[in-house]
Parts: sequence; C-alpha cells; structure tokens
Amino acid sequence: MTNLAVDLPGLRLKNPVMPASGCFGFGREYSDFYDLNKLGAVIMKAATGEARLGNATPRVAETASGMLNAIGLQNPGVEQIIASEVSFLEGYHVPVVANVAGSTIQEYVTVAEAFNKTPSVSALELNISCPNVKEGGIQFGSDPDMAAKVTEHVKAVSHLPVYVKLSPNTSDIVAMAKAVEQAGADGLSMINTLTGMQIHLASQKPTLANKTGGLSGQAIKPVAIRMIYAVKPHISIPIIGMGGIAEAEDVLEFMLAGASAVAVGTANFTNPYTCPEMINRLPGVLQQYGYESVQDAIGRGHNE
Amino acid sequence: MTNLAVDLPGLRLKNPVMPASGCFGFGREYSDFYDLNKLGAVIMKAATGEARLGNATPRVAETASGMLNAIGLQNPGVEQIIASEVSFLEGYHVPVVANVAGSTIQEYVTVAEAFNKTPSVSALELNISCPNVKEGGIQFGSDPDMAAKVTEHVKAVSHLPVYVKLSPNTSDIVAMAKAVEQAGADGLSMINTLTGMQIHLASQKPTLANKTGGLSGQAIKPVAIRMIYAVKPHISIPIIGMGGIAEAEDVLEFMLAGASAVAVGTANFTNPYTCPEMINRLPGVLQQYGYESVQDAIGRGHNE
Amino acid sequence: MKERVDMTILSVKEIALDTMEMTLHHPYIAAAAKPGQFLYVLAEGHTLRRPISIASIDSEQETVTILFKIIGDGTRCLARLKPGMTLDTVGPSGNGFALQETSLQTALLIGGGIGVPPLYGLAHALHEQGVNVKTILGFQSKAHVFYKERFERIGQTYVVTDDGSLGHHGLVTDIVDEAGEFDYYFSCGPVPMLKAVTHQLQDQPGSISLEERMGCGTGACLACMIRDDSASGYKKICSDGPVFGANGVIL
Amino acid sequence: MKERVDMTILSVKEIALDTMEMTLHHPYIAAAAKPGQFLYVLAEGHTLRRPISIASIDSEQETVTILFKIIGDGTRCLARLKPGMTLDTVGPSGNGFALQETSLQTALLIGGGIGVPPLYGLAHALHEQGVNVKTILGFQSKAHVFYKERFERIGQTYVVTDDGSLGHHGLVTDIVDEAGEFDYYFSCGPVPMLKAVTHQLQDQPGSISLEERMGCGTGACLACMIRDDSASGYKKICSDGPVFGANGVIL
Ligand SMILES: Cc1cc2nc3c(=O)[nH]c(=O)nc-3n(C[C@H](O)[C@H](O)[C@H](O)COP(=O)(O)OP(=O)(O)OC[C@H]3O[C@@H](n4cnc5c(N)ncnc54)[C@H](O)[C@@H]3O)c2cc1C
Ligand SMILES: Cc1cc2nc3c(=O)[nH]c(=O)nc-3n(C[C@H](O)[C@H](O)[C@H](O)COP(=O)(O)OP(=O)(O)OC[C@H]3O[C@@H](n4cnc5c(N)ncnc54)[C@H](O)[C@@H]3O)c2cc1C
Ligand SMILES: Cc1cc2nc3c(=O)[nH]c(=O)nc-3n(C[C@H](O)[C@H](O)[C@H](O)COP(=O)(O)O)c2cc1C
Ligand SMILES: Cc1cc2nc3c(=O)[nH]c(=O)nc-3n(C[C@H](O)[C@H](O)[C@H](O)COP(=O)(O)O)c2cc1C
Ligand code: FES
Ligand code: FES
Repeated sequence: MTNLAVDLPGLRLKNPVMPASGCFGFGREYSDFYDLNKLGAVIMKAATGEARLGNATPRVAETASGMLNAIGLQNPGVEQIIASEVSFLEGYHVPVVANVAGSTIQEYVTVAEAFNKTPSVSALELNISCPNVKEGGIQFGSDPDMAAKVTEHVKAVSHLPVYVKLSPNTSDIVAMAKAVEQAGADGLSMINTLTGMQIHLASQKPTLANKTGGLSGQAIKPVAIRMIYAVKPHISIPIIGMGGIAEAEDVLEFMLAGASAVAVGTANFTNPYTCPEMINRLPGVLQQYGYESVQDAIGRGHNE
Repeated sequence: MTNLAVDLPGLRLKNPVMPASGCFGFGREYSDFYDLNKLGAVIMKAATGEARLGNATPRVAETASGMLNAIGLQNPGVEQIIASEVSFLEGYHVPVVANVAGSTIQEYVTVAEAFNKTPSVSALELNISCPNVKEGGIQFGSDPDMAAKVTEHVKAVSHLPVYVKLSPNTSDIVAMAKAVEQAGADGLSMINTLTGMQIHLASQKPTLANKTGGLSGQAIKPVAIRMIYAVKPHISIPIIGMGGIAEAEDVLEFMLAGASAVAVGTANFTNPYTCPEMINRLPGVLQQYGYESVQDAIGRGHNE
Repeated sequence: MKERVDMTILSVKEIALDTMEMTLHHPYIAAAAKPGQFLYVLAEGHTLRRPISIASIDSEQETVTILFKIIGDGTRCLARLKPGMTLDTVGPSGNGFALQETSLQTALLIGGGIGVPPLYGLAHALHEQGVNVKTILGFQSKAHVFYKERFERIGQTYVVTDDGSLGHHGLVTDIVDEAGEFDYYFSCGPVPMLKAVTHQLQDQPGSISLEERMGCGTGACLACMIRDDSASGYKKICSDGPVFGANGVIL
Repeated sequence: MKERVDMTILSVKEIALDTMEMTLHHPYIAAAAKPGQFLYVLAEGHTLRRPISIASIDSEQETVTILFKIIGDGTRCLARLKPGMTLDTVGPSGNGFALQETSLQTALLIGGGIGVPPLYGLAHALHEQGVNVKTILGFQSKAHVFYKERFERIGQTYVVTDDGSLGHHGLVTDIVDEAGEFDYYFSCGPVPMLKAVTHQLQDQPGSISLEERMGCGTGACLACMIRDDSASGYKKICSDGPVFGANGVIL
C-alpha cells in the first residue's frame, strides 16, 4: 500500500493534494462535483479585514498553457467568511487553511487574529504575493525585509502555524525564503503567480481591466520547480508547492523538487475533477517510479 | 500598401522581424530553408572573447508551450565568428546584430571592440541576461548598478549602437531599463529567458545537465508583454521585443505593448519557416486591425 | 445539477458566415438542460473552457444544439471537430430563463449576433406554452444572419443589420416601438446593445442574459462578477446567471 | 536537402509492446531519404519536434516507414494519428550511414531497443549491395521484440533480451564474439550500450548512430553537441550526425 499521508505543521494530510487559494472559492461549488473529504486539505480564497469588491471585469484571460487573472482579492471580509464559509467546511473532515491578505500589516494581523479564534481553521497562509491589488500584496512580497516584518507581526498573534506564500516576481527567491523562515514562518507556499499581461488586438488595450494579471497554469511549472529546488536546501521548514500542477506526475515532480505537499489552482478550471482524479492516480504513479510513500519522494530530486 | 519598415539606431529594417540570438546560429542552417534576405535583420548567437564549449548535455527540455535551454554560451569565440560567420552573412542584404557576452566587463569590452572593427556588423546586443553560465551573464543583469556599469564600459569603446538585453528574472524591470538607458544604451532587447527547471521522474534528476535552464516560447509571452508595457512609458530608447512570438498576431501584440521591432527564438524550432511566414502575413494582420504601417502600431496599446 | 460529461457530436455545419451549428448527444444533458443555460466546453489544448449557450433541446433524440461564432482559437478548434468525436462538457451550467414564473400573453425577444442562440430555445419553449412570441434579431450583415426562418415559424420576426444588407438598416432598438405591445421581454447580445435595450425598456419587466470572460464557470473564482444593488454588491454570471432581471444588475 | 513537408499517413500499427510502425507517403522524402537519416516530426501542441529514424524506404511506393516507442507525450500523440491524416515533418534530416565508401563483405549490425529501426533500412541496403549482414538485436523482453523475422530474412540474426524471455538472456555484447568475423560494424542504441560496444570493438572500424535531446534539429542551436577530438572540440548530432565513426566522438 502506497502511503499518501504527510504531516505538516498544523496539517495532518491524508494525501498531499489541496486546492490552491482563490481557485476553489470556499469549496461550496466544487462540493457539487465531488465529496470534499477526498482532498488533503482546502485552502480558502484570500480574506481581508473588510469585504472587497475587487477589480473591474474582464478579470481573466487565457494564454498559452496558462491564464491571467486579476480578481483583486474580492471577498466578503474575514468575519463573514468565518460565519458562513468556514462553518460550511466544518461539515467535512478536511483541514482548512485560511489565506490571509491585507493592505497594511495591521490588516494582516486583524485577519490572522480572527482566524486564530476559529477552531476549525488549521493553519494560515500569508498571501504577501498577490500581484492584483494596488496596496499590500506583492509589495510585501518583493522585499525580504517587508516580508519578514509582516511574518513576525502575524506570528506574534498566531498560535496557528503560518505558511508564507512567496511571489516568483523576484530575482532572489532564496533570500525571500530565508528571510521569512528567520521571521518565524512555519512553512512556505510557492509559488504565487508571475505578473503578466495580454493585449487584445481588436480593442488595442490590455485584455484585463486591471491591465496586468497573475500568470498561472502549466506555463509556469518550470519556474515553480526551479524556485522550490533552489530554496529547499536553504531552509528547514516544509514547502507547499504549486504552479501548473495538472497531473499526478506533476505532484511527484514537485515532491522531488522539495515540496512536502501541493496545491492545485488553474487545473480545477480545465477539469473540475482534477484534484480527486489526481489523488486516485497518485499511488500508481508513485509505485511506477519506485516510491512507497509520498514522504519517501520529498526532496529526492536533489540526490546526485 | 502596408509599410513594414522601421528605423532604429544603426538598423534600417525593411520589416521588424529578426531571429533571436542563439536560436538561429549564424544563419547558415536556416539559409537552407529560405532566403535570409527576407528577414528584417539577423541577431547572431552570443560571442565571447575565446571559444567556449558550453554545458554538458542534455541542454534542452520541452515544457508546456515552451522549452528550457542551457546551452551555456557555446561559441567559437569572437575572432572566429568574425572570420567565418559574419563573412557568410555579408553575402546577404540584412543588417547583422552581434550578441555580446562575457564573464567580466573586460571580456564584454574586448568582444565589443572586435565587432566595432567589423564593418558589416550594424549593432551590438549586450547579453547581460544569460541564465546558463556560472560567471557573468545574469549576474550583470539582475543588479541595475552592474548593468549600468557594463553598458557604460561597452558604450565607451563602441561607435555601434548598443542594445542591452534585459533579464525577466527581476522584481523591478523598470529600474533595470532606466539604469541602462541612463548608462547610454541606444535600445533595449526584452526579454531573455526566465530561469526554470524540469525534473525527470525516471532519473530523479533535473532533465538538464546544468539543472536550471532558460524558459522560452509561448509560455512566457505574457511576461514579456507586461515587462515591455511597463518599461515603455519610462524610457525614450526603442525596444526590440521577444519572448514567445510565433505568429504575425504576436508581432502586433508586441508593437502595441511598445516594441519597435521583434525577435523570434523558439518558434524557429517548431517551424523553420516561422520568420518568413510571419513576415508574409504581417501586412494582412496590420490591415485587419486598422494599421497602415508598423510604425503606426508602436505603443498603441497604451492609449486610454 | 451540472456534471462533466463527454457529449457525442452528431453534426457540425456552417449555417452563416463563421457561424457553426453543432448537435450533441447526451441523455443527461438533454434531460436536464433549460433554455438560457450554457455548456462549458473544452477545446483541446486550452486551459479555460468556453461558455456556449444551449440553442435548442430535443429531449426525444436526447440532443442539444449549440450555435457558435468562430472568433478565436477556441471556437476555431471547436469548428474543426467532426461527427463521432466527443466534446468534453460541463453542463448544464448556470440558470436559464425563468419560464414558469411568467404567465404571459406576448413576449418580445431581442437578440444581437451571437446572443441570438439562447433566444431560439426560449422562443420555442414559450411558443409551446402558448405565448405569442415576437422577435427582433440584429446581425452585422446578411451573411451573418441565421435561424431567421425558424423564428418566423414561431412568430413575428424582424431582422435588422448594421449595414442594411438584410431587413432594417440600423439597430434592434429602432424596431422596438414598431413591434408593439408585449408583457415581458428577453434580451441577449453584446453589452452596448443590452444597455440600450434596458434603457429604452426601463419601465417594462424583462430578463437579460449576460456574457463575461470566465475562469471556473462554476461560481468559485469570481472572474465573472457583475455589480448589483444587493448586500454583497455583486452577482456571478456563471452561477447566479447568465440570466438576470433586466434591472437587477448594473451594466 | 531537407525540407518541411506534410507527409500523408498510410498506416499506423502497434508491432510490439508500446512500439508503433507508421508508413508515410511523400515523393520527395522517399526519393531523398537514406538509411540512418531521421524525420524531425511535429506532434500537435508541442514546441519541439521529435527525431525519429527512417526505418525503411520504398521508393516505388514513395513511402518511408518509421518505428517508434511510446515513451512520453509526444510519441503518445503520434501513436493516436490515423491513416489519411498528415504528419508535419522536416526531413530527411541528418546524415545517414555511409554505404558507398565501404566495399565490404560482411557487416555486423548491433541494435538496442529503439535503436533497431535505422539498422533495418541499413540491413536492407547492405543486403542489396551484396554484403553479408549479421545482426544482433537487444530488447527489454519478448514483448518488446519487433522485426526479428525481417532481419532473419536478410541474414543471420541473434536476439538477446534483458530478462531472457526470448533468445539469449543478457546483453548484445555477450554475442559479439559468437557472431564471428566481420569487416565493419554499425551500432545504434542507448549510450551505455554504445559505450560497451565501441569499447569491445575498439580495434574494428565501425559507425554508431547517436541520440540526444534536440532543439532546432538543423544545426543552429547547439543543443545536441557531442565532444570529439577535432579543432572545434565537438560535433552536432542533428546535422553532423546522427551517424559518426565509432571512434570519432567521445561518448
Ligand atoms: C453565458 C455565455 C453564453 C455564450 N453563448 C454563446 C453562444 O451561444 N454562441 C457563441 O458563439 N458565443 C457564445 N458566448 C461567447 C463565447 O463564449 C465566446 O465567443 C468564446 O468563448 C470565444 O472563444 P475563442 O477561443 O474563440 O475566442 P478568444 O478570443 O480566443 O478567447 C480567449 C478567451 O476569452 C474568452 N472569451 C472571448 N470572448 C468571450 C465572450 N464574448 N464571452 C465570454 N468569454 C469570452 C474565451 O472563452 C477564452 O477564455 C457565450 C458567452 C457566455 C458568457
Ligand atoms: C537521431 C534520433 C533518432 C531517433 N530515432 C528513433 C526511432 O526511430 N524510434 C524511436 O522510438 N525513437 C527514436 N529516437 C528517440 C525519440 O526521439 C524519443 O523517444 C522521442 O523524442 C520521445 O518523445 P516523447 O515526447 O514521447 O517523450 P518525452 O520524454 O515526453 O519527450 C520530452 C522531450 O525530450 C526529447 N527526448 C526524450 N527522449 C529522447 C531521446 N531518446 N532522444 C532524443 N530526444 C528525446 C523529446 O524529443 C522531447 O523534446 C531517436 C532520437 C534521435 C536523436
Ligand atoms: C483566479 C485565481 C485566483 C487566485 N486567488 C488567490 C488568492 O486569493 N490568494 C492566493 O494566495 N493566491 C491566489 N491565486 C494563486 C493560486 O493560489 C496559485 O498560487 C497560482 O495560481 C499558481 O498555481 P496554479 O498554476 O496551479 O494555478 C489565484 C489564482 C487564480 C488563477
Ligand atoms: C536554445 C536557445 C539559445 C539561446 N541563446 C541565446 C544567446 O546566445 N544570447 C542571447 O542573448 N539569448 C539567447 N537566447 C534567448 C533568446 O534570444 C530569446 O531572448 C528567448 O528565447 C525568448 O524568445 P523566444 O520565446 O522567442 O525563444 C537563447 C534561447 C534559446 C531557446
Ligand atoms: S467564472 Fe468563476 S465565478 Fe464565474
Ligand atoms: S538540435 Fe540544434 S544544433 Fe542540433
């Protein structure tokens, strides 16, 4: 029997596959397609202190093997999320990870505090890498000092483990990773989207109302693999890997690069059953390449 | 009649399409497929001071809508290039752009000086963004001060116009662009490859012997468009755009973003006739979207 | 409840300039579909699915028909499919036109271009309910016109074209007065048309069907939101719509 | 001179486990191709082409046949193609086996796995020139064996398998001595096999055909280089090869 379980700070995962933040709402819609209990965990859509309406539409565009999005952190605010969304997810036996965003360090702290008072939330994912809002988000994610600062402040108020989600829009991902580990992060999430743009020929304007958006999907997988592989030897906290995962084989590739678990975003849009299908195929793929457990494969791409 | 001509520093282009450095050798192989006179110009493979043998193989891998390469600046050295390759290109009526690389500022200067003595070279492209060599290359390209320094030194010895080729592996492409413009660059080439990696499941190792490689092809087009669009309003020198161009429509998209001409790399591998086919289709595409000339379209995606 | 299924393609044909008609077989979809809902279909090699309205439903043959215009890579790829192949579909998606709630005598349908298809299934259903259906159809030019005769078989039909090559030369809104009395209207087409229509008919009850670029197509990603006056301030076109009360959203 | 052409697929069949045989029609390619050259073929949706050796040439029918093993996405996609469809090909690519230069009596051919196909066309051509052809073919297992009878029709043929399920249990090199005298050898297969073969036969003249991941397939990108003792220090497999003198390159 292939063992899919992974234990991470705050997260006892029966399998390493979870939907990525923002690509799965709060689970409700996908629960129409399959039983959410099949998932390793659910990472919720970003929460901010107050409700936000996000950017103007169009908010998505398709690119070669990928997509751009500029949702702009639309969400009903942390209190509303706790009241109506977390309570929905409580009906399932899956750990819930709350994705925390904000325009100021204070807002991150407020959101983190609220989730810390919610027993059914198992961990926080600090979104310091959203490229689609004017304030906060990626600003915190492109400077190691700022990233460390927001991590420290959130850690100071949080008994829940904190995973810091890194942006790939940087020339030195290792410095970012080290800075947030130093600041107390319990884990990393890598990677958020690459900033991109598409210009619509007929209208002579960027396709997205926000002009730029975050590039996700299979197109960015080589960037994600490279960043995880680069960071892994320099840190001792676990990595949740993401960026273009669409197949069970991709899960193994991320494990070999150094991820301990993975998140699946864009692929849910192509096929709503991506996560459960991937989980079903994972034991076979692990066996095919000679692994008896997920744990076994983590970081094995680093062997000489 | 749609006018495809563009005038750039040192380069009177009859059309804006040229093969990108490293993807076309020195033109010889593609001259078996078509008449190189059809091209706007030819950008040669990188030249260094001495001959280099590059990295171990495998040197390429395929990714979703793209590829990774880690050739490692293999080339016969600048003198040999001038003796046997530039002389071959002299047989055609196309401007020749020399791509200049090195491990030290002195090496860049040496190579630049040699090309400055070669009448049939029309411009230099300063490759400060090669991710596949241990020394030089991207080191110069990820720090604005270093980039400015190498630009200044080369400009000091060069009567030929200097296009500086920027790396997308940075959190602040605008700062890089401004720094090299300030340092005297006559134009920019954007973008070089994004650093990426693929892990080969069966061997548990990176597919490329060099481990990391440069990601190119359609996958990176949104990153290229976004960077060109971001840089354009901040500079007054022209941009040669590249990154995932495969169709005449892509050429127009790059023009709208702010490029004055384009280079085509990876797409030559998918279809050796990509460049001439694109050039043939370009007038029709420009007309379809209401442009009478290439010049007309440059930067038009910035209109509100 | 929507499901992901492989529908079998029975026929594909060009019925007007760049406009394809495709008939698809699937028992579940044909049984569950309602006019105004859409299929969220996958064009091979593409990351995002394409929303295409259900144009008509044949529950006996267990088929639905879609009509689509070739505007880009995805629809070009769909147009190349051949009978016997399958189409990966998530459907029936979204909420269709509310038929049962409206005990109406006369309905006015106003469609523009590729907004016409969902109105055909609606016209058919209304007609079967005994409603008097009048339709105004707007197209770019004569070459783009499709389903004119089919609508004519159902009720009074006005065609307008942008260039006057068929029917009235002008806009759908030019004809609304001429079409006379009605109890309720249904409209689908480009946003500028819908703005003009809902403005002109602001005092009349009606429904409109909206389009927006979609990510998930299922309500999870918030790509397709449209502002409204509700407490949340928005609706999702893919799951709350695509059909909305004409004055229920802010265009 | 190689060209980019669309070849018409005449047949596709599985001839051994995960091993496909495809016959392609094209007058120019069939006329120009030589044993040892390859076709650089495009699998739809892929950025890089796949190099596949020409396994045999029928100049009367104007066809060439390729044999390929399904190992990944590209070959899986090729295996799904159907007769009547076309295959976008750049070919004939590379340099084939030098036949004319060798006025030989007896040739030994040593092939491993998917290195066997180019040797078949070679065996055929040598046989037609009156050369006595002996062949050693190595496969993973019985299920992977193909073209055994065809080689047997040409000359003495030894089969070895990794697991002993057919023929000798072991490696191709185990049989070389048994195969007896020869003037020249030709070998194609995985690099470890080629290393073993060239080492064992270091005092004999021979040619080997190499594989490497390719970018351009035409000599421009330097993806596929192999070190040698020449002034430049390297050769390009796609354009200088894939066939090299057995001791001409550094494996
Ligand atoms: C609810 C709904 C119903 C629709 N019904 C029909 C129909 O019955 N017939 C028909 O021809 N068209 C219909 N459309 C529009 C259709 O979805 C687009 O024309 C199609 O997605 C274009 O795809 P493409 O790849 O050819 O174009 P591209 O421009 O290459 O597409 C690029 C991306 O933009 C999206 N996109 C482009 N235009 C639209 C649009 N108008 N609406 C939504 N997404 C778009 C595509 O889905 C894709 O993700 C409908 C749209 C919606 C939202
Ligand atoms: C000169 C030459 C002749 C060949 N002739 C044959 C033949 O006759 N029959 C046959 O089955 N195979 C042959 N091969 C190997 C064949 O090219 C690969 O098996 C094929 O490219 C794999 O593609 P894929 O997409 O299925 O595999 P993937 O592993 O998914 O391919 C990923 C990438 O790696 C490349 N790649 C993977 N393996 C190889 C390899 N061994 N050599 C070169 N590139 C590789 C692919 O082309 C592609 O770019 C030959 C290779 C060369 C260089
Ligand atoms: C539509 C969309 C919305 C997203 N929203 C969020 C978000 O709210 N918070 C966050 O941390 N990441 C968000 N992301 C990023 C994803 O969680 C993920 O990091 C990224 O898309 C890469 O994974 P993928 O290639 O599998 O999609 C979003 C991505 C998409 C496509
Ligand atoms: C195989 C290969 C070799 C390359 N070699 C060079 C080089 O020598 N010098 C350089 O400046 N860029 C080099 N590049 C980068 C390209 O010139 C180009 O900037 C990049 O590939 C993006 O364009 P594309 O997506 O059209 O390939 C190389 C790219 C590839 C794929
Ligand atoms: S497309 Fe995702 S919410 Fe509508
Ligand atoms: S593949 Fe480009 S030189 Fe051989």
